[in-house]
Amino acid sequence: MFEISSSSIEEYKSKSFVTPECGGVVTFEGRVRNHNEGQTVESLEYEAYSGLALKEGEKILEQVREKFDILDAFCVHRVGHLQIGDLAVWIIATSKHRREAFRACEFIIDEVKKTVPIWKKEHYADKSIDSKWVFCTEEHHH
Amino acid sequence: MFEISSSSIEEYKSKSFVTPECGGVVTFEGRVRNHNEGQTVESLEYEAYSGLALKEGEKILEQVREKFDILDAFCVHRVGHLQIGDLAVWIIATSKHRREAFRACEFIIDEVKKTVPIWKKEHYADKSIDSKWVFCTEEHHH
Amino acid sequence: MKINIKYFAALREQANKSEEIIDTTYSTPGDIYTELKSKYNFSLNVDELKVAVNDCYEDFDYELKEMDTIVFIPPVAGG
Amino acid sequence: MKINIKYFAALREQANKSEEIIDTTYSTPGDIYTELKSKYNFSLNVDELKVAVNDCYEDFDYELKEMDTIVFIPPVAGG
Repeated sequence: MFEISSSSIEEYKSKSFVTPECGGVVTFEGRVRNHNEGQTVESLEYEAYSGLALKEGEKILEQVREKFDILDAFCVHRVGHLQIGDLAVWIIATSKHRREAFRACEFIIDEVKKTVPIWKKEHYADKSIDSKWVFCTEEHHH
Repeated sequence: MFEISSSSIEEYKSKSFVTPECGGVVTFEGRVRNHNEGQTVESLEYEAYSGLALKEGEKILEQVREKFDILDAFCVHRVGHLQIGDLAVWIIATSKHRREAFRACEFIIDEVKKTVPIWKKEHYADKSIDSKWVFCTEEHHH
Repeated sequence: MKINIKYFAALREQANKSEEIIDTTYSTPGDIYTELKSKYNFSLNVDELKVAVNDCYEDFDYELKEMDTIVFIPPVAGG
Repeated sequence: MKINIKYFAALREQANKSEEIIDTTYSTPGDIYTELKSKYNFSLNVDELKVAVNDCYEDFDYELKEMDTIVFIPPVAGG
Protein backbone atom coordinates (compact mmCIF):
# COMPACT_ATOMS: atom_id res chain seq x y z
CA MET A 1 0.00 0.00 0.00
CA PHE A 2 1.12 3.55 -0.75
CA GLU A 3 0.12 6.36 1.61
CA ILE A 4 0.62 10.10 1.90
CA SER A 5 0.57 11.68 5.34
CA SER A 6 0.52 15.29 6.49
CA SER A 7 1.67 14.38 10.00
CA SER A 8 4.72 12.52 11.34
CA ILE A 9 5.28 9.08 9.83
CA GLU A 10 7.70 7.84 12.54
CA GLU A 11 5.01 5.58 14.00
CA TYR A 12 4.91 3.48 10.82
CA LYS A 13 8.35 2.15 11.77
CA SER A 14 6.81 0.11 14.58
CA LYS A 15 4.14 -1.53 12.41
CA SER A 16 4.78 -5.22 11.93
CA PHE A 17 4.89 -6.63 8.42
CA VAL A 18 6.34 -9.97 9.52
CA THR A 19 4.72 -13.26 8.58
CA PRO A 20 5.96 -16.79 9.39
CA GLU A 21 7.47 -17.29 5.94
CA CYS A 22 9.35 -13.97 6.11
CA GLY A 23 13.13 -14.25 6.46
CA GLY A 24 14.31 -10.80 5.39
CA VAL A 25 13.01 -7.30 5.97
CA VAL A 26 14.63 -4.25 4.39
CA THR A 27 13.56 -0.71 5.21
CA PHE A 28 14.53 2.65 3.79
CA GLU A 29 14.13 5.95 5.62
CA GLY A 30 14.58 9.13 3.61
CA ARG A 31 15.28 12.01 5.99
CA VAL A 32 15.69 15.76 5.61
CA ARG A 33 19.38 16.52 5.66
CA ASN A 34 21.05 19.80 6.50
CA HIS A 35 22.77 20.35 3.19
CA ASN A 36 22.24 20.04 -0.54
CA GLU A 37 24.52 21.01 -3.39
CA GLY A 38 26.74 23.15 -1.19
CA GLN A 39 23.91 24.99 0.57
CA THR A 40 22.93 24.68 4.22
CA VAL A 41 19.29 23.63 4.21
CA GLU A 42 17.12 24.79 7.09
CA SER A 43 13.84 23.06 6.29
CA LEU A 44 11.85 21.49 3.46
CA GLU A 45 8.29 21.75 2.24
CA TYR A 46 6.76 18.76 0.52
CA GLU A 47 3.64 19.09 -1.60
CA ALA A 48 1.79 16.26 -3.31
CA TYR A 49 -0.83 16.01 -6.02
CA SER A 50 -2.51 13.31 -3.98
CA GLY A 51 -5.09 12.12 -6.52
CA LEU A 52 -2.37 11.08 -8.95
CA ALA A 53 0.42 10.42 -6.42
CA LEU A 54 -1.53 7.63 -4.73
CA LYS A 55 -2.26 6.02 -8.10
CA GLU A 56 1.36 6.27 -9.24
CA GLY A 57 2.56 4.98 -5.88
CA GLU A 58 0.31 1.94 -6.07
CA LYS A 59 1.52 1.34 -9.61
CA ILE A 60 5.12 1.19 -8.35
CA LEU A 61 4.14 -1.31 -5.65
CA GLU A 62 2.37 -3.46 -8.25
CA GLN A 63 5.47 -3.38 -10.45
CA VAL A 64 7.72 -4.32 -7.57
CA ARG A 65 5.57 -7.35 -6.77
CA GLU A 66 5.81 -8.48 -10.39
CA LYS A 67 9.57 -7.91 -10.68
CA PHE A 68 10.74 -9.33 -7.35
CA ASP A 69 9.86 -12.37 -5.26
CA ILE A 70 8.67 -10.45 -2.22
CA LEU A 71 6.00 -11.06 0.38
CA ASP A 72 4.96 -7.48 1.06
CA ALA A 73 5.87 -3.89 0.24
CA PHE A 74 4.69 -0.62 1.71
CA CYS A 75 5.57 3.05 1.25
CA VAL A 76 4.44 6.18 3.05
CA HIS A 77 5.43 9.72 2.03
CA ARG A 78 5.17 12.76 4.25
CA VAL A 79 3.92 16.15 3.04
CA GLY A 80 4.05 19.54 4.75
CA HIS A 81 6.81 21.56 6.35
CA LEU A 82 9.66 19.31 7.58
CA GLN A 83 12.67 20.11 9.73
CA ILE A 84 16.18 18.64 9.58
CA GLY A 85 16.15 14.99 10.62
CA ASP A 86 12.43 14.54 9.94
CA LEU A 87 11.33 11.40 8.17
CA ALA A 88 10.18 12.23 4.61
CA VAL A 89 9.61 8.77 3.22
CA TRP A 90 9.54 5.29 4.73
CA ILE A 91 9.59 2.05 2.76
CA ILE A 92 9.54 -1.58 3.81
CA ALA A 93 9.92 -4.75 1.75
CA THR A 94 9.68 -8.25 3.15
CA SER A 95 10.76 -11.49 1.48
CA LYS A 96 11.78 -15.06 2.08
CA HIS A 97 15.31 -14.34 0.87
CA ARG A 98 17.11 -11.11 1.64
CA ARG A 99 18.32 -10.20 -1.88
CA GLU A 100 14.79 -9.69 -3.14
CA ALA A 101 13.91 -7.37 -0.27
CA PHE A 102 17.03 -5.24 -0.90
CA ARG A 103 16.32 -5.00 -4.64
CA ALA A 104 12.62 -4.24 -4.08
CA CYS A 105 13.21 -1.55 -1.46
CA GLU A 106 15.73 0.28 -3.64
CA PHE A 107 13.50 -0.03 -6.71
CA ILE A 108 10.61 1.58 -4.84
CA ILE A 109 12.57 4.64 -3.68
CA ASP A 110 14.13 5.09 -7.15
CA GLU A 111 10.72 5.00 -8.82
CA VAL A 112 9.00 7.17 -6.22
CA LYS A 113 11.56 9.88 -6.94
CA LYS A 114 11.04 9.57 -10.68
CA THR A 115 7.32 9.19 -11.18
CA VAL A 116 5.23 10.23 -8.17
CA PRO A 117 3.95 13.84 -8.35
CA ILE A 118 5.47 15.16 -5.13
CA TRP A 119 7.55 18.32 -4.98
CA LYS A 120 9.86 19.85 -2.48
CA LYS A 121 10.91 23.39 -1.72
CA GLU A 122 14.17 24.02 0.06
CA HIS A 123 14.54 26.82 2.59
CA TYR A 124 18.15 27.88 3.18
CA ALA A 125 20.00 29.08 6.25
CA ASP A 126 21.43 31.91 4.13
CA LYS A 127 18.38 34.15 3.85
CA SER A 128 19.86 36.02 0.88
CA ILE A 129 19.15 32.86 -1.14
CA ASP A 130 15.51 32.45 -2.14
CA SER A 131 13.74 29.25 -1.17
CA LYS A 132 13.28 27.15 -4.27
CA TRP A 133 11.41 24.18 -5.71
CA VAL A 134 14.13 21.68 -6.47
CA PHE A 135 14.11 19.04 -9.16
CA CYS A 136 14.91 15.47 -8.53
CA THR A 137 18.20 14.85 -10.28
CA GLU A 138 19.93 11.59 -9.40
CA GLU A 139 21.18 11.53 -5.80
CA HIS A 140 19.60 14.86 -5.22
CA HIS A 141 18.35 14.45 -1.75
CA HIS A 142 19.21 11.17 -0.17
CA MET B 1 29.53 -1.26 16.67
CA PHE B 2 28.88 -5.00 16.57
CA GLU B 3 26.98 -6.64 19.41
CA ILE B 4 25.78 -10.11 20.38
CA SER B 5 22.72 -10.43 22.56
CA SER B 6 21.16 -13.37 24.34
CA SER B 7 17.81 -11.59 24.78
CA SER B 8 15.40 -9.99 22.31
CA ILE B 9 16.95 -7.40 19.99
CA GLU B 10 13.65 -5.81 18.91
CA GLU B 11 14.33 -2.75 21.04
CA TYR B 12 17.36 -1.83 18.92
CA LYS B 13 14.94 -0.90 16.13
CA SER B 14 13.86 2.19 18.04
CA LYS B 15 17.40 3.47 18.66
CA SER B 16 18.11 6.62 16.67
CA PHE B 17 21.18 6.73 14.46
CA VAL B 18 20.09 9.93 12.70
CA THR B 19 22.37 12.96 12.49
CA PRO B 20 21.67 16.28 10.70
CA GLU B 21 23.75 15.33 7.66
CA CYS B 22 21.98 11.98 7.29
CA GLY B 23 19.68 11.65 4.27
CA GLY B 24 19.26 7.89 3.94
CA VAL B 25 18.85 5.08 6.44
CA VAL B 26 18.69 1.43 5.37
CA THR B 27 17.97 -1.37 7.81
CA PHE B 28 18.00 -5.13 7.45
CA GLU B 29 16.11 -7.52 9.72
CA GLY B 30 16.90 -11.21 9.48
CA ARG B 31 14.08 -13.23 10.98
CA VAL B 32 13.48 -16.89 11.69
CA ARG B 33 11.29 -18.27 8.96
CA ASN B 34 9.09 -21.32 9.09
CA HIS B 35 10.75 -23.25 6.29
CA ASN B 36 14.14 -24.11 4.86
CA GLU B 37 15.04 -26.36 1.96
CA GLY B 38 11.66 -28.02 1.91
CA GLN B 39 11.42 -28.63 5.65
CA THR B 40 9.04 -26.96 8.08
CA VAL B 41 11.23 -25.32 10.69
CA GLU B 42 9.85 -25.05 14.21
CA SER B 43 12.62 -23.09 15.94
CA LEU B 44 16.31 -22.22 15.71
CA GLU B 45 19.19 -22.20 18.14
CA TYR B 46 21.99 -19.71 17.57
CA GLU B 47 25.35 -20.16 19.25
CA ALA B 48 28.30 -17.75 19.02
CA TYR B 49 31.98 -17.93 19.79
CA SER B 50 31.73 -14.43 21.25
CA GLY B 51 35.42 -13.70 21.75
CA LEU B 52 36.11 -14.03 18.05
CA ALA B 53 32.64 -13.10 16.74
CA LEU B 54 32.82 -9.60 18.21
CA LYS B 55 36.27 -9.06 16.67
CA GLU B 56 35.17 -10.36 13.27
CA GLY B 57 32.01 -8.27 13.45
CA GLU B 58 33.97 -5.10 14.20
CA LYS B 59 36.30 -5.93 11.32
CA ILE B 60 33.32 -6.06 8.94
CA LEU B 61 32.10 -2.67 10.17
CA GLU B 62 35.60 -1.20 9.68
CA GLN B 63 35.67 -2.58 6.14
CA VAL B 64 32.26 -1.16 5.35
CA ARG B 65 33.36 2.30 6.48
CA GLU B 66 36.38 2.10 4.19
CA LYS B 67 34.45 0.79 1.19
CA PHE B 68 31.37 2.99 1.32
CA ASP B 69 30.69 6.64 2.02
CA ILE B 70 28.49 6.09 5.06
CA LEU B 71 27.96 8.00 8.27
CA ASP B 72 27.31 5.09 10.64
CA ALA B 73 26.83 1.33 10.69
CA PHE B 74 25.68 -1.00 13.43
CA CYS B 75 24.89 -4.70 13.71
CA VAL B 76 23.46 -6.81 16.52
CA HIS B 77 23.11 -10.59 16.38
CA ARG B 78 20.89 -12.63 18.65
CA VAL B 79 21.95 -15.93 20.21
CA GLY B 80 19.86 -18.53 22.05
CA HIS B 81 16.67 -20.38 21.21
CA LEU B 82 14.53 -18.43 18.73
CA GLN B 83 10.98 -19.00 17.57
CA ILE B 84 9.44 -18.36 14.12
CA GLY B 85 9.27 -14.62 13.45
CA ASP B 86 11.94 -13.75 16.01
CA LEU B 87 14.57 -11.21 15.04
CA ALA B 88 17.95 -12.95 14.59
CA VAL B 89 20.03 -10.08 13.24
CA TRP B 90 19.47 -6.35 12.85
CA ILE B 91 21.65 -4.01 10.80
CA ILE B 92 21.47 -0.29 10.15
CA ALA B 93 23.53 1.88 7.81
CA THR B 94 23.15 5.65 7.52
CA SER B 95 24.53 7.89 4.79
CA LYS B 96 24.14 11.21 3.04
CA HIS B 97 23.08 9.49 -0.19
CA ARG B 98 20.86 6.43 -0.22
CA ARG B 99 22.91 4.21 -2.57
CA GLU B 100 25.78 3.96 -0.11
CA ALA B 101 23.47 2.93 2.74
CA PHE B 102 21.90 0.18 0.59
CA ARG B 103 25.31 -1.15 -0.51
CA ALA B 104 26.72 -0.99 3.02
CA CYS B 105 23.79 -2.73 4.67
CA GLU B 106 23.84 -5.60 2.18
CA PHE B 107 27.63 -5.92 2.45
CA ILE B 108 27.37 -6.27 6.22
CA ILE B 109 24.81 -9.07 6.19
CA ASP B 110 26.70 -10.91 3.42
CA GLU B 111 29.95 -10.77 5.39
CA VAL B 112 28.36 -11.61 8.73
CA LYS B 113 27.05 -14.82 7.20
CA LYS B 114 30.46 -15.67 5.76
CA THR B 115 32.98 -14.80 8.45
CA VAL B 116 31.47 -14.39 11.91
CA PRO B 117 31.66 -17.55 14.07
CA ILE B 118 27.96 -17.99 14.78
CA TRP B 119 26.14 -21.26 14.21
CA LYS B 120 22.53 -22.29 13.98
CA LYS B 121 20.71 -25.49 14.67
CA GLU B 122 17.36 -26.10 13.06
CA HIS B 123 14.56 -27.91 14.86
CA TYR B 124 11.93 -29.38 12.55
CA ALA B 125 8.19 -29.81 12.88
CA ASP B 126 8.63 -33.38 11.64
CA LYS B 127 10.10 -35.02 14.75
CA SER B 128 11.37 -37.97 12.73
CA ILE B 129 13.99 -35.58 11.33
CA ASP B 130 16.88 -34.86 13.69
CA SER B 131 17.64 -31.28 14.56
CA LYS B 132 20.81 -30.25 12.77
CA TRP B 133 23.53 -27.63 12.65
CA VAL B 134 23.12 -26.07 9.23
CA PHE B 135 25.82 -24.49 7.11
CA CYS B 136 25.49 -21.13 5.57
CA THR B 137 25.22 -21.74 1.85
CA GLU B 138 24.13 -18.77 -0.23
CA GLU B 139 20.53 -17.74 0.45
CA HIS B 140 20.30 -20.36 3.09
CA HIS B 141 18.24 -18.62 5.63
CA HIS B 142 17.07 -15.21 4.59
CA MET C 1 -15.41 25.46 -22.77
CA LYS C 2 -14.97 25.47 -19.01
CA ILE C 3 -11.87 23.66 -17.71
CA ASN C 4 -10.81 23.14 -14.11
CA ILE C 5 -7.10 23.79 -13.49
CA LYS C 6 -5.21 22.78 -10.36
CA TYR C 7 -1.79 24.23 -9.59
CA PHE C 8 1.05 22.72 -7.58
CA ALA C 9 4.49 23.77 -6.41
CA ALA C 10 6.15 26.51 -8.52
CA LEU C 11 3.06 26.87 -10.73
CA ARG C 12 0.82 27.31 -7.69
CA GLU C 13 3.06 30.05 -6.37
CA GLN C 14 3.37 31.83 -9.70
CA ALA C 15 -0.38 31.66 -10.39
CA ASN C 16 -0.95 32.60 -6.76
CA LYS C 17 -3.81 30.10 -6.52
CA SER C 18 -4.36 26.38 -6.08
CA GLU C 19 -7.28 25.93 -8.40
CA GLU C 20 -9.45 27.86 -10.85
CA ILE C 21 -12.05 27.29 -13.52
CA ILE C 22 -11.18 28.97 -16.79
CA ASP C 23 -13.29 29.56 -19.85
CA THR C 24 -11.18 28.89 -22.91
CA THR C 25 -11.47 28.56 -26.69
CA TYR C 26 -8.56 26.08 -26.69
CA SER C 27 -9.18 22.35 -26.46
CA THR C 28 -5.79 20.77 -25.63
CA PRO C 29 -3.59 20.99 -22.52
CA GLY C 30 -0.69 22.22 -24.69
CA ASP C 31 -2.59 25.25 -25.99
CA ILE C 32 -4.07 26.00 -22.60
CA TYR C 33 -0.64 25.96 -20.97
CA THR C 34 0.64 28.46 -23.55
CA GLU C 35 -2.32 30.71 -22.72
CA LEU C 36 -1.74 30.40 -18.94
CA LYS C 37 2.04 30.75 -19.21
CA SER C 38 1.62 34.13 -20.81
CA LYS C 39 -1.11 35.15 -18.33
CA TYR C 40 0.86 34.18 -15.18
CA ASN C 41 4.39 34.46 -16.55
CA PHE C 42 5.17 30.84 -15.63
CA SER C 43 8.89 30.12 -15.59
CA LEU C 44 8.56 26.50 -16.70
CA ASN C 45 8.44 25.65 -20.40
CA VAL C 46 5.93 23.10 -21.65
CA ASP C 47 8.71 20.61 -22.43
CA GLU C 48 9.64 20.53 -18.72
CA LEU C 49 6.12 19.50 -17.73
CA LYS C 50 3.86 16.51 -17.82
CA VAL C 51 0.10 16.83 -17.79
CA ALA C 52 -2.66 14.90 -16.07
CA VAL C 53 -6.31 15.07 -17.07
CA ASN C 54 -8.77 13.81 -14.46
CA ASP C 55 -5.92 12.26 -12.45
CA CYS C 56 -4.41 10.35 -15.40
CA TYR C 57 -1.28 11.22 -17.34
CA GLU C 58 -2.22 12.32 -20.87
CA ASP C 59 -0.47 13.86 -23.88
CA PHE C 60 -0.40 17.61 -24.41
CA ASP C 61 -2.59 17.22 -27.52
CA TYR C 62 -5.32 15.31 -25.63
CA GLU C 63 -8.80 16.55 -26.65
CA LEU C 64 -10.44 18.04 -23.58
CA LYS C 65 -14.11 17.90 -22.66
CA GLU C 66 -16.19 20.42 -20.72
CA MET C 67 -15.14 20.53 -17.03
CA ASP C 68 -12.16 18.23 -17.33
CA THR C 69 -9.60 18.79 -14.57
CA ILE C 70 -6.06 19.52 -15.73
CA VAL C 71 -2.89 19.46 -13.68
CA PHE C 72 0.39 20.62 -15.19
CA ILE C 73 3.15 18.69 -13.45
CA PRO C 74 6.54 20.30 -12.84
CA PRO C 75 9.58 18.00 -12.49
CA VAL C 76 8.93 15.86 -9.44
CA ALA C 77 11.16 15.65 -6.38
CA GLY C 78 9.71 13.15 -3.95
CA GLY C 79 11.70 11.08 -1.54
CA MET D 1 51.94 -29.50 26.99
CA LYS D 2 48.57 -28.34 28.38
CA ILE D 3 46.16 -26.81 25.88
CA ASN D 4 42.72 -25.34 26.52
CA ILE D 5 40.08 -26.40 24.01
CA LYS D 6 36.66 -24.78 23.59
CA TYR D 7 33.92 -26.52 21.64
CA PHE D 8 30.99 -24.98 19.78
CA ALA D 9 27.97 -26.21 17.83
CA ALA D 10 28.30 -29.74 16.40
CA LEU D 11 31.72 -30.23 18.01
CA ARG D 12 30.37 -29.24 21.43
CA GLU D 13 27.56 -31.75 21.11
CA GLN D 14 29.81 -34.55 19.88
CA ALA D 15 32.45 -33.92 22.58
CA ASN D 16 29.62 -33.49 25.05
CA LYS D 17 31.43 -30.57 26.68
CA SER D 18 32.05 -26.87 26.09
CA GLU D 19 35.63 -26.69 27.24
CA GLU D 20 38.47 -28.87 28.51
CA ILE D 21 42.19 -28.74 29.20
CA ILE D 22 44.06 -31.52 27.49
CA ASP D 23 47.64 -32.71 27.98
CA THR D 24 49.11 -33.49 24.57
CA THR D 25 52.38 -34.38 22.95
CA TYR D 26 51.27 -32.63 19.73
CA SER D 27 52.11 -28.99 19.11
CA THR D 28 49.87 -27.89 16.21
CA PRO D 29 46.07 -27.47 15.96
CA GLY D 30 46.05 -29.86 12.98
CA ASP D 31 47.60 -32.73 14.91
CA ILE D 32 45.49 -32.03 17.97
CA TYR D 33 42.30 -32.09 15.91
CA THR D 34 43.26 -35.50 14.49
CA GLU D 35 43.76 -36.74 18.06
CA LEU D 36 40.41 -35.31 19.23
CA LYS D 37 38.52 -36.44 16.14
CA SER D 38 39.43 -40.02 16.84
CA LYS D 39 38.68 -39.63 20.59
CA TYR D 40 35.22 -38.06 20.13
CA ASN D 41 34.37 -39.43 16.71
CA PHE D 42 33.87 -35.92 15.30
CA SER D 43 31.92 -35.94 12.04
CA LEU D 44 33.68 -32.89 10.57
CA ASN D 45 36.92 -33.30 8.66
CA VAL D 46 39.76 -30.89 9.28
CA ASP D 47 39.36 -29.34 5.81
CA GLU D 48 35.83 -28.25 6.76
CA LEU D 49 37.12 -26.30 9.76
CA LYS D 50 38.97 -23.12 10.58
CA VAL D 51 40.94 -22.74 13.77
CA ALA D 52 41.38 -19.86 16.20
CA VAL D 53 44.17 -19.67 18.78
CA ASN D 54 43.62 -17.19 21.61
CA ASP D 55 40.70 -15.61 19.70
CA CYS D 56 42.64 -15.09 16.44
CA TYR D 57 42.36 -17.13 13.25
CA GLU D 58 45.57 -19.13 12.72
CA ASP D 59 46.81 -21.90 10.40
CA PHE D 60 46.51 -25.55 11.33
CA ASP D 61 50.31 -25.81 11.54
CA TYR D 62 50.61 -22.93 14.02
CA GLU D 63 53.09 -23.77 16.80
CA LEU D 64 51.21 -23.81 20.09
CA LYS D 65 52.48 -22.70 23.46
CA GLU D 66 51.55 -24.00 26.92
CA MET D 67 47.95 -23.08 27.83
CA ASP D 68 47.00 -21.60 24.49
CA THR D 69 43.25 -21.69 23.88
CA ILE D 70 42.12 -23.39 20.69
CA VAL D 71 38.72 -23.25 19.03
CA PHE D 72 37.96 -25.43 16.02
CA ILE D 73 35.40 -23.56 13.94
CA PRO D 74 32.75 -25.48 12.00
CA PRO D 75 31.23 -23.82 8.91
CA VAL D 76 29.47 -20.69 10.17
CA ALA D 77 25.80 -19.91 9.71
CA GLY D 78 25.06 -16.53 11.21
CA GLY D 79 22.35 -14.21 10.01
